[in-house]
Amino acid sequence: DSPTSEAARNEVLPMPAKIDTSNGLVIDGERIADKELYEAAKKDKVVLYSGSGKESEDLTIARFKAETGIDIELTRMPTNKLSERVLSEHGANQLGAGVVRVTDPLVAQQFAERGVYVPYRPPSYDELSKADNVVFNDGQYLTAYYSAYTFGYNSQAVQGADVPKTWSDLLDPKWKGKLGVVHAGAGGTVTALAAFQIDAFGENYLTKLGAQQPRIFDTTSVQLEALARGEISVATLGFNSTYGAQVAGAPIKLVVPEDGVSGSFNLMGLTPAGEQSPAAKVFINWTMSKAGQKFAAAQGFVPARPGLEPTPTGEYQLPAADSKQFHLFTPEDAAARSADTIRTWNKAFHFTG
Amino acid sequence: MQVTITNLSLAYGRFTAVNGLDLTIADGESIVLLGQSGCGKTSTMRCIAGLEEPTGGRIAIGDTVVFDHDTGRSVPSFRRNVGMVFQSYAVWPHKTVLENVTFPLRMKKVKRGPARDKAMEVLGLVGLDHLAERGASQLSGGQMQRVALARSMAMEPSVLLLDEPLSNLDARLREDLRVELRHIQQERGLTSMYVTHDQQEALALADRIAIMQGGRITQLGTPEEVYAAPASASIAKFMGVTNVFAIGSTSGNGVELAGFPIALPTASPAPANADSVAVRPEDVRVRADSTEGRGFAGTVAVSVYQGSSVRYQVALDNGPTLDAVCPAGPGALVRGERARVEIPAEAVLVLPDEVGAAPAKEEVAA
Amino acid sequence: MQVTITNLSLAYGRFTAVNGLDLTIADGESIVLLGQSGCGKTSTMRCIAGLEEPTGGRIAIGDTVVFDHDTGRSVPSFRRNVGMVFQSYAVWPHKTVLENVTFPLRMKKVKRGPARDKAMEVLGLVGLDHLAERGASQLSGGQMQRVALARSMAMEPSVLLLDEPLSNLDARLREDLRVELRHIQQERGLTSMYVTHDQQEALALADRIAIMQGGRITQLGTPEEVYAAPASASIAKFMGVTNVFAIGSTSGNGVELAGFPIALPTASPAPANADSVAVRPEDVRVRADSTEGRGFAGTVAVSVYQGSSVRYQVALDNGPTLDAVCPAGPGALVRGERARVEIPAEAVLVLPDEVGAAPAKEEVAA
Amino acid sequence: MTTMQSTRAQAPPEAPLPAPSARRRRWRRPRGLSSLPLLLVVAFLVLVPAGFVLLAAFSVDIPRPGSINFDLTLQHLAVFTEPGVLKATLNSLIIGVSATLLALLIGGVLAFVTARTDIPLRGFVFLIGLMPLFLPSYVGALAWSILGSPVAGLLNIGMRDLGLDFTVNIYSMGGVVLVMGMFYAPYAFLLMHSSMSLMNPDLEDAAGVHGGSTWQMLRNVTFPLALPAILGSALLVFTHIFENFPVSQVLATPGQIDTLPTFIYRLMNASPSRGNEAAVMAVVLVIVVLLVTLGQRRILARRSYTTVSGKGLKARRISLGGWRWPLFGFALGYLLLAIILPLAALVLTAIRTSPYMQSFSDLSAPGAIDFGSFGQVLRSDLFLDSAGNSVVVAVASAVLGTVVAFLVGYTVYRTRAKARGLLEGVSMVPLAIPAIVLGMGLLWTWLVMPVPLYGTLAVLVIAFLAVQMPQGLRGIASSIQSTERDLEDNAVLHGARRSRAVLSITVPLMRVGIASTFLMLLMLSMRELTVPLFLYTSETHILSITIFDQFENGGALQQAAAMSVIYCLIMFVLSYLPRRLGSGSITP
Ligand SMILES: Nc1ncnc2c1ncn2[C@@H]1O[C@H](COP(=O)(O)OP(=O)(O)OP(=O)(O)O)[C@@H](O)[C@H]1O
Ligand SMILES: Nc1ncnc2c1ncn2[C@@H]1O[C@H](COP(=O)(O)OP(=O)(O)OP(=O)(O)O)[C@@H](O)[C@H]1O
Ligand SMILES: [Mg+2]
Ligand SMILES: [Mg+2]
Repeated sequence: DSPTSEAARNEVLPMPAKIDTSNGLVIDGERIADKELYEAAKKDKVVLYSGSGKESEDLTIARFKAETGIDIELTRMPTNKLSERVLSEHGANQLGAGVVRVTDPLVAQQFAERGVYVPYRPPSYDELSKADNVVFNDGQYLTAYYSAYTFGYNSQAVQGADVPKTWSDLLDPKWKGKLGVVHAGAGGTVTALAAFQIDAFGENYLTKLGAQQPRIFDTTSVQLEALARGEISVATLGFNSTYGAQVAGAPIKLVVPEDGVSGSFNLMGLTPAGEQSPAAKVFINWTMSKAGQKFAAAQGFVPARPGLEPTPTGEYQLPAADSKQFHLFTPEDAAARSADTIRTWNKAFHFTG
Repeated sequence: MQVTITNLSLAYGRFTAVNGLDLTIADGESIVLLGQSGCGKTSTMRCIAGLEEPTGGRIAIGDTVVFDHDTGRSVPSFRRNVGMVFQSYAVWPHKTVLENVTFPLRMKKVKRGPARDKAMEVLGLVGLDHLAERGASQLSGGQMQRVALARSMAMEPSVLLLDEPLSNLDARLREDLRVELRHIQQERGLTSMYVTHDQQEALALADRIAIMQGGRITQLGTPEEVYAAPASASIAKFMGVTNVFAIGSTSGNGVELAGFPIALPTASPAPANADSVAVRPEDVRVRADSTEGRGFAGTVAVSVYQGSSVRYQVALDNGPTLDAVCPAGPGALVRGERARVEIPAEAVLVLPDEVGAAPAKEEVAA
Repeated sequence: MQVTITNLSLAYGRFTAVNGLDLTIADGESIVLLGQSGCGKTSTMRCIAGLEEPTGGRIAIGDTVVFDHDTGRSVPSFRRNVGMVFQSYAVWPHKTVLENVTFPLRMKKVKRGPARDKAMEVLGLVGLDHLAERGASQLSGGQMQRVALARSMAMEPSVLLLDEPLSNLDARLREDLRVELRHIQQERGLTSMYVTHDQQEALALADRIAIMQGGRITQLGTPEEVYAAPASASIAKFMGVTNVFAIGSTSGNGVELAGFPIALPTASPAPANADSVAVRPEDVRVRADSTEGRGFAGTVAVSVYQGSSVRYQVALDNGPTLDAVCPAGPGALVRGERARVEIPAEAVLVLPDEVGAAPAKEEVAA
Repeated sequence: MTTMQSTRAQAPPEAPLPAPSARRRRWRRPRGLSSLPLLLVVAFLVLVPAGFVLLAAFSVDIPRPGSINFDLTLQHLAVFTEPGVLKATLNSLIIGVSATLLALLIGGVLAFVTARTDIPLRGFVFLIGLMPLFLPSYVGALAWSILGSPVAGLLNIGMRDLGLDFTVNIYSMGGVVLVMGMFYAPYAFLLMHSSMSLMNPDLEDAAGVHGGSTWQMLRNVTFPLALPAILGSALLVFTHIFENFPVSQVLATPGQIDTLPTFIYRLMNASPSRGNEAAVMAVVLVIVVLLVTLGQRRILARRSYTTVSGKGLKARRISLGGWRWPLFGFALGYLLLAIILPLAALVLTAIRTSPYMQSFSDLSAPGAIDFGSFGQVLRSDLFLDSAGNSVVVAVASAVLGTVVAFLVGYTVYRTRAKARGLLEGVSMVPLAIPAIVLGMGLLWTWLVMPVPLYGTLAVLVIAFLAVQMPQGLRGIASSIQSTERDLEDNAVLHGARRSRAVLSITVPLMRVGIASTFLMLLMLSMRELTVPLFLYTSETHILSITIFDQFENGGALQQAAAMSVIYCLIMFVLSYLPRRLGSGSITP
């Protein structure tokens, strides 16, 4: 067994206590698939295209396989390239994926408009529609879970009283030149963070942060790497990927600040090909099931399904999606405010691009 | 195989190297192409071989038209069975001597063994059999040239073009190979075209000599014809006739030199288009000045020993300086000595300066 | 500048191309190096120019030792001020004709303007000034050769090495350039070494001729000396003496040919190491057979017209076949005619087959 | 001077003919290789994707399958007025020019010493010139950020350990130029090496004899004769550097240096992505590169660069004398900076349990080092599958690429085919289109093609063929220009078909050049990342993408580093065959 499947099976979260496949698929009492669907799905294979982080997707598919026994195959690439590919393949009637997952609401919306997503209601649909921002276009696509964005520090370079606890701690002059940020234009999650910072602390906050002369990165991965090595001491970070790095042994610790966490979407939907694929349907059912959502939470995502008991992510406890502490950058926000936000951010950080 | 070239032209960009050339080489004939450096000899050969796309004209080898500008027909080189020894040798530096020579045989599907034997035989002819296994670029200049020659000889083509194939060889080797070449050419009835700057070679190898000037053939005839009756003063000069003088006026059986009060007798009355007289140095007789007697008086300006002969330059009193080549022997004149110079009337050639267009074969042969 | 070469050797791998060569070229002297293809001429020049690392010996130019195998001293080429015209031309294809010729001047820090003028002047000498701006690769073979020559002439080196510099030129141009070269060489007192396969050229250009055989110098002397008294039968053959016969026995002022009942008169008694007799074809006189008279009777086997002369091969009755070159003229003999052949005693050279070691200068000059 | 006049009078009358008629320019030999089918193939491979890019630049919508229309607009040109474009362009130009010069210098010197001199351990120095090719620039940049970042860079840590008060800052213009220059030097090296090993020493000797010192000889003869290779590699290297995104991303952005590629990346990354505008920039780049190609053609057309002639080719080594060891030192220095240090950094990252380190003494702590990551990588199915796929794709596309490049190069430089200028231009187009944009073009092309290639390894091979056409052509072209045409013509005269003559004369003479081209294409295919990203599927995973994913994860740095090291090793092993073919001399 590969290290990934081992981690997926037990390290991240112990396997569900009870998986019953005698009559369809039932996990911990929740029916994921009826008998007909499940039997068909076992002969089928999920084809998943994802713009989400590779490592978390690897964990997720390994877990899915372990819990359902259904084969799954992943093609991952950065969201912008993914979107280009999906739209092109779809246009040429060659879209192979049954499920497509993206991290940008605007991209998901575009998929919906072009018919890449077709309406599908998983068993938990009624539950899901109780929450805001989870079901879109009557189920054409769904929020699988949310990504949280906070900050973190190098746990070997920064210790004891030095550890920042709130967003305002980042403005401390001692971090001058030791901060890292990814520029706001680099993707939906960072734009969301900037919007959150403006909303919560005012534009002034950005200006002051900019005056700290942080190191500006193009991608999260390069920044994370720099943080692990201590090139920078503190950085604003995506929670899930950073947690993965920490588990993998990087000397990084995350902070879940009292004064708020920025959140962004992780959306998925069934494609026309997925309509013909029982396995794809089971994958969506499973993702939105309690078991799937818990596993996401354990990996460092914020579950989208309302009403679940909190699941810790290792030593951390992220706020629930509906809590005050969790600031979502909704698709409407994204459409209306992205450009402005980026411009403001660029000005504050004297960044061109 | 007969080679017929009609109105052939070739231009490199704006420069015309071959300019309406007409030439027929009879089957089994050996033509020597003579012409000064840059007159288009190599270019003509490359056209025959199919290595250049002529800008006009027609070439036929035997009954096959291999190139015709008007119809656009052009047979690729490798189908023409034309052998060529390049002026630049073009030995393949990455092959051994033997591999170079075996190549054309292998191309003719000769088996490895017989090809090797044949190649060794030809290498023997050019005196290189002991170097067969040497890399072709580890040779001296003359050795490379012999490899190039051997390679084309091994091929036994129907037409053989030789572009100064012996220029880097010593006199003796050259003579041997010249004899060998002539032998093979006559024995196999090979049609061949040969460029050389060596008059001995031209005379020894040629059935006919073609004089090329400015991209066209200006005289064509047997060696004796061309030597005895050059068609123009410029050809005469090129054939080594150094005594060429402009004519002032003609009067019956004599011409007066322009600028000098000297008249030369001629064997027959000078024709209308005559511009110059030419006298071969070998035909000029020089004696120590016995004051009376026929001929012109003068002073020896230069006297060069040339082995079997002596070359004089004699400045005639009130006249031009004449070149003369006399048999060496006792009593050679030295610089400054007075001399008497005699020019027989048969030796005085009265000629136009240039030949206008390429003359038809018959005209020249006359 | 005087060039002194002592015991020079050069090997390519296991093959020895130059083998203990000794040669001194006096200041301002012109030496012509004659030798058959592959005997090591180019190699020797390359050693002098500093392009090969000799495997032994010593070379001095003027007072400077430029190479000494024992001390390991080796002055790089560009400091030797030795010009060389390459057998392969080595014209730079990426430069224009003018750029090629200006190069050595620019290397001598001559300003652009004067360098250009000088180069154009030299190009004028070789008849290429009208092609100055042409790319050097767009030239005919002879034109390239002239560029190579012009390049070395423009350099005005202290020693000039010319490796068959005129081999691709027509007779007339060659003669002009030969005169020009000799003129410059004498005027500037240039020390030069010249390889040629053309005997005329050798005789015209040489102060002394050095005969090279198998990697060493076997005879050294003025043209007349070498021509008149070749040191060995093989040199005589190389010098164009085709009539070389082994000696059977000697008796006073006469030698008997091996295998034939024929005796030739000699001018002086034959020396002890004599192996062969040699007779120059030019010295053989051929007459139509007037049955009585001196000389040997025979039949004309070959008769070749050579312009100013006729070349015969006469098969002597009960004797060998003799080559003869006679002045052309009326009454030439034709194949099959009976002839009478006369050989003057002075013309009979009695020689050893080979020269053992490189002889000292004095020995040869004798 | 009478002779002067008389020789002059002999000058042949140069009768200028009326300009050659169009008829006359019929293409002649070689009929067997007549250029039309070739032009069609190349045009199909290159122009269809490029056409999509062009359409994208001037159409309202992105012309992806299903929504291709011809509503044209010029509004995307407005991208050039965006703030920062000018600055970014300027930065890119500065980086491009200086790094190109650096790459040419390193590549040129190494090529010269290995091809022509008696440098010690020649084979090893050859390998030094080549090796950075085994390190994708992305990995190289990351390794250098590990080494040279100002605070935690290993070099700086080492310096602090030694008590030296000196800080290396790789996040600077100088750093970017250094890394770009070092990692692109192998291109220059390969192209120039093959060209220089074909030198005819007589041409050089002539310079020495005529008073040129060794330096003058190099300047006037050796390097000018290698001009096709030098210009060719300069063009390649410059455009690559100009478009290089990963190095900019890793090293320039943290140093607040904006470049055009990061700018294009941001356009593509914007939401919704601004593909049209990126395409506009690509079109402008295409125009620039075509102009440069044309200029290069012009410069080269007027002269000849043949060094291999039928009068012999005597390989001769120039003695470096006192320069032997300093130049060897230079090579070692390059080895250190381009290979040893980055690889050491990667190995260290792969085996260190914690990426954080304040002093090298930390490494001696128990448990600080663990080689497990290598084992993990080697046991992973994903890695093994992608490695297999990579090798198959790389070998196939390098073989095909070399063949196509040879055919194109031959047609362009050896025949008088009418279309040869066009053919060369078309083949150079992919050079100008940034990979990310070209990747989209290829994606659209192979999705709409009615052949079921999409989703197979074949489509990757075809895409690589198209993308690497310019590299292949430049690699071949310089060698073709070095060999005299007479040699091949002669074989034809001796009865060989043109194709046979090419195979038995031209190809062997160009062996070094062909092997270098093959090697270059092989390595490029192993490294190619952006284009396959658009075309790969889970079935056709290749190694470059797997590694990219590992790095993108951020967290899996240890595995990523381990994988990179193994990746380099695979490339090294793979390069063995073409290197064997390419070393050694031409003469028997
Ligand atoms: N690189 C080499 N390797 C081995 N042998 C060589 C090499 N170069 C030349 N030779 C041999 O050395 C001998 C002398 O060569 P060199 O070029 O000096 O002859 P040469 O006297 O100039 O002859 P030619 O008149 O034909 O030019 C020749 O027999 C040749 O085969
Ligand atoms: N590639 C070229 N471009 C332009 N002109 C050329 C080219 N090749 C040859 N020429 C010119 O064409 C003319 C004829 O060249 P060609 O090689 O046929 O001469 P040639 O008679 O063989 O002379 P040589 O006896 O010197 O070899 C020359 O004047 C030469 O300068
Ligand atoms: Mg010629
Ligand atoms: Mg020689």
